[in-house]
Amino acid sequence: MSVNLESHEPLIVAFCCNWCSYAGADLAGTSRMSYPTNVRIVRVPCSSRVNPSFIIRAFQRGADGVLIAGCHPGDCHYHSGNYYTRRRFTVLKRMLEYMGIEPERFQVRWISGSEGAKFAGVMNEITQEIKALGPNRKLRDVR
Amino acid sequence: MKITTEKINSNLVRDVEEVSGQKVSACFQCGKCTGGCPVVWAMDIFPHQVLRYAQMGLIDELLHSKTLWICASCQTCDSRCPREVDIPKVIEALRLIIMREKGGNYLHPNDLPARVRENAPQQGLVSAFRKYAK
Amino acid sequence: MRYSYYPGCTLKTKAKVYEDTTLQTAKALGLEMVEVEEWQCCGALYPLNTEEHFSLLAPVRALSQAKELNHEKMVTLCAGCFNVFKRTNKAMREDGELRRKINDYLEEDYLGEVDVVHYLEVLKKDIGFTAVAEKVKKKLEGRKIAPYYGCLLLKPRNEMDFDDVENPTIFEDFLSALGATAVEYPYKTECCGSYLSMANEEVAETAVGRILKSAYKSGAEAIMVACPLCKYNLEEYQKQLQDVAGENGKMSVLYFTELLAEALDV
Amino acid sequence: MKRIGVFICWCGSNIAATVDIDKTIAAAKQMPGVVFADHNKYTCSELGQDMVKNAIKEHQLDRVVIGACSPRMHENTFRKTVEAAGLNPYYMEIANIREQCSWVHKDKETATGKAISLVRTAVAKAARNEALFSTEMPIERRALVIGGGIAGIQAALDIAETGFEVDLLEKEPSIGGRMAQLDKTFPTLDCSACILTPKMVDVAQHEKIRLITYSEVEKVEGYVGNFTVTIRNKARSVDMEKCTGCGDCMNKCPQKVSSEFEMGLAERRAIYTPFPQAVPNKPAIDRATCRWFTQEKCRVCEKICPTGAIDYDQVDEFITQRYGAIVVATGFDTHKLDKYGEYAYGKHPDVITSLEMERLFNASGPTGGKLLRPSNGKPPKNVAFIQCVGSRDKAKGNPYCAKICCMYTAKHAILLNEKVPGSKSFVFYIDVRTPGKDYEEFYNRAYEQHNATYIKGNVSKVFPDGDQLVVRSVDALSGALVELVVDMVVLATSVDARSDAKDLAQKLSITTNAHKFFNEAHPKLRPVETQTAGIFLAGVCQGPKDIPETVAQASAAAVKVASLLSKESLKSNPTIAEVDQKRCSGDMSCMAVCPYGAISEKIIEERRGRETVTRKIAEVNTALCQGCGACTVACRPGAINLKGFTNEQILAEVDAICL
Repeated sequence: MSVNLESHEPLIVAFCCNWCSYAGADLAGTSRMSYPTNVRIVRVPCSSRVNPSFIIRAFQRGADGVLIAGCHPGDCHYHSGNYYTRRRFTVLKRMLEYMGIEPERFQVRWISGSEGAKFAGVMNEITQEIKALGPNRKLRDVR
Repeated sequence: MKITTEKINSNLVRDVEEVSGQKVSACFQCGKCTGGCPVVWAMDIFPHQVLRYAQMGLIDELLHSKTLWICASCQTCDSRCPREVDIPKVIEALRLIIMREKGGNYLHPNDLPARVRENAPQQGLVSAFRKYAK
Repeated sequence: MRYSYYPGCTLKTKAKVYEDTTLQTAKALGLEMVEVEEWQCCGALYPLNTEEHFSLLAPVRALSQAKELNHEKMVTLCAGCFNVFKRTNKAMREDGELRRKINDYLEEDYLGEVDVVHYLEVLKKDIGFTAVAEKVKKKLEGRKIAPYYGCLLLKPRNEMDFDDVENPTIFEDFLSALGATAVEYPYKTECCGSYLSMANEEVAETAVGRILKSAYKSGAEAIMVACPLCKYNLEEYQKQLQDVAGENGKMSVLYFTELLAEALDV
Repeated sequence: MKRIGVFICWCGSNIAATVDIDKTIAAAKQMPGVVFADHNKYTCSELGQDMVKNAIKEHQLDRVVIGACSPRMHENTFRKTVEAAGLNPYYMEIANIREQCSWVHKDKETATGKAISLVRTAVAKAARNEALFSTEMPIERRALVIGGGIAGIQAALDIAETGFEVDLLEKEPSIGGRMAQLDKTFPTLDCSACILTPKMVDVAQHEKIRLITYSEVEKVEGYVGNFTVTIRNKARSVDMEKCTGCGDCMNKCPQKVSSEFEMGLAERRAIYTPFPQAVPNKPAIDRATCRWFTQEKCRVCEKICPTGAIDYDQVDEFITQRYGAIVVATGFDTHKLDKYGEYAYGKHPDVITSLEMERLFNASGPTGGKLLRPSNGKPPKNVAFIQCVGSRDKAKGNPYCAKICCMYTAKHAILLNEKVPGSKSFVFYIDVRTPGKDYEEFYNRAYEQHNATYIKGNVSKVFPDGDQLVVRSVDALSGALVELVVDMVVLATSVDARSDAKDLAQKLSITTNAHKFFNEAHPKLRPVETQTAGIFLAGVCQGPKDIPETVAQASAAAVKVASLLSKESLKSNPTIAEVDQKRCSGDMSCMAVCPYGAISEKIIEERRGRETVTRKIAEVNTALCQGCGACTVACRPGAINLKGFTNEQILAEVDAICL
């Protein structure tokens, strides 16, 4: 498979919690900020709803990067959900690295509902980082 | 002096912003810079006016101003600026525009009085030539 | 305690007394100052534009030399040098692009490993003014001194991180450790005109005049400085004092290290 | 196979300008399960909703996807739409093609591609949506108001007037808040205390209001209609039942302390009420300064008290109470001036803040209402007012405008001129902002009739000169330098959120903006609600505002509370966790992560072959579960799922995105 690195447009799946990061994404829109189209958001009630299997599935199906975005630690709408997120995904990240997935491909960020600019910034940053890595081939299903 | 769309949209404003790394549009003309400037009385265009002139594209007027050579870069203004505009950097950018032209130097070694040349500390001489000559 | 030491051009010539008193007092306080090898002029001014990165090469080289000496901190004295080094170091730590550009010209990468400190900070933080006070042999009692900070030690506010920009107190605390009285006057952080004394003398003279007169009216007998250029300016335009102090009015201008040397009796 | 209908909204040009609607519809028609796709200018309008309803009937749709604005905007609207057409409301999914597509992208081709992908994702999810049903939950018909300033007082009175019980919580020994500290109010110059104190008395006397002073919120649990709040009742060291409020103790207490109410311009005693008209008018002992508590001697108040009300052994008590709704009205702090050394505040006594100026004007203040210079007790002739101290300053203070300073400074200029005949004021401003009924006219009076000179220039430096102050600035309009010698300098100090706002926000599960002001649910359409149902906002804790706006917001919050409490019961959120009994292994990992204690053990009987065995499984309390889903990930056998956000739905979304 030959891939032209320059023209490769990565696909990034972002799991955003409804209360903070999804609201932050909406605010980025309301404020007419701009970021690349590479990111697709899946709305979940809380970042703690994201099962590690969802991430693996995304990589298997060809996503080049996965982001989990939740409320800042201490600000979780459900008090403590994002602490679980943090713990779970530190472990997952190490496993993914062990499997040869570059650490930049899987990121966890905290973005509040009032951080529209931060949301747009993170989207720009992550898209760039993942673009630089080229397509994810490690976990992709053979199809 | 007249403000026109051509002046406001001129590339010179962008040059100043690029060389200085400062956004002149951030200034809301509160005048705190001018109020605290220790050498403002010797200036023909006051620090807040420098920003206003720049916003309005009156760059030519600024390039002929005494102010550029009076500013001592003491940074009192930017340490108080509520809009985080580093005015000494804007003034330095204007100075550089002039000095990069042939014959744009403001100070030549021969201009210095003998007294100054002998007594002044190196720190002062080096500073002056870095500010006033290319 | 051992420190790397960057003297700078002026301290080797016009401000020799500044260096001498520094080295004498440091010794008396048990500090070892190891001069950075092959240092060059720091450039005297930090560049205020986005295009002159390469004037930072000289200070970065000196910092890099200091790093090889393996001391945590590099001490400077001249306020100009201190300003340039502190800001250069901060930029090297925080600005990746600059770091890359500059390091292209160095044999070994410099990443901001050395801490740049002023001698006064060493006295305040590493030794402690209380400990300095204990070493004082000749208390400067009754001496009324006007602390004059100038600009370069303090500003820009968020880069120098030396003391409160508007109401600094380190000079006052230092003076009281020596037993002297610090005079309060409104011009202690007002610019002396800096390099304007080279090419716009009348402007510098007026600026200096305000400082001198204000200090004099507040009862000061001397002004304490940490910058050779401040000292030059304040001494050069003493005739400004005539209005308030009569024809022969004079105000001595002293480096803080001169006062320290006197108090430690070295 | 499901029969899915897709409706793409133009939102005028908001979506249609960036997303090719026809292409999107054409693509949607190819998606699995989609039997109908159409578009509409404004789907949320009545016409648009009717179109959806008609299509559902005409094409026998059983799932609906609407490509429109964020579900945070119109999810409820469209759920009601499909419900009206006979579908379960949870059969509807929204593809967010406005906030997360057309508004953030510029290139029409790539934006259209993304919009199609978003619609496909929503279709994939909708195909797996199941009918969900709410249950009814009873409501605790009583409200808590946190903060006893004018916002809290007004909210409490208005709620009480609708017949519901209200607890009004105040952390200080008396209610009254900031408004009690003010002298006159703009633009009418009526005396602040004269209009506030009758309301304070009304609160104290209202049979539906319980006043809980010297108390703070410790913990908040539960959810709309059923909050359980633990309140820390701080030890007052005075028995409220026995105390008659005679005040003898305060007169005899030997320990003088700087008065917070007087902004440090006067002293109070260690046993004190903050001000004479306090409600309740019963003192508290400030244990940090009381001689008995700090040095174990004195006990003068105990000896003097005629009713034996002093009780040094009191301890903090915790009250736990249930509420259906909460109003947050915690007010503001004034900006700290430690970064503004250039104004010599704290270095010279004649440089004061605007709130200190209020006390100097006030008849019950430290000078008895005579305006006198703190340094020498003489009336000032020339006073400089510096606006925007700590406001509109992104470098050292708050980037926002504090909104009230222009008006109260105009008031100060007028009052100064009235109190000290012949005096002059100099107001240094960046911009003068006077939107509000009769506000501009009030500001005009200051310079037309009351000797105020307005100077467009931010003051750069204030320094003492003899017994006066020099103020340096520029008049930006004339381009002249300004150097004034004045007797006093008044700093129009900015308005900050309370320093502990973040803590309270965490306790309440509400959010704050970057400056720690509590966030409203929608800046325009839901200004008094928070994102957490049942919690409402009033006053400056939500953002800087003046008294009329504060009172209006408090009354609005009260109506929201009353309309909530007037219901018999509430519909619960059906998107909660559900246990698959067969798969549950009973290891209870889910229980450990549940933040609401909504999961408990349950013993069930099962047939295993011929035997009946008992085993332990997890059970979700549907009233307590809030639907975060943390349990679903903790569950090893995957037996617990989140309705509305099931594993199957989310995986289908992921698959659709990666197609």
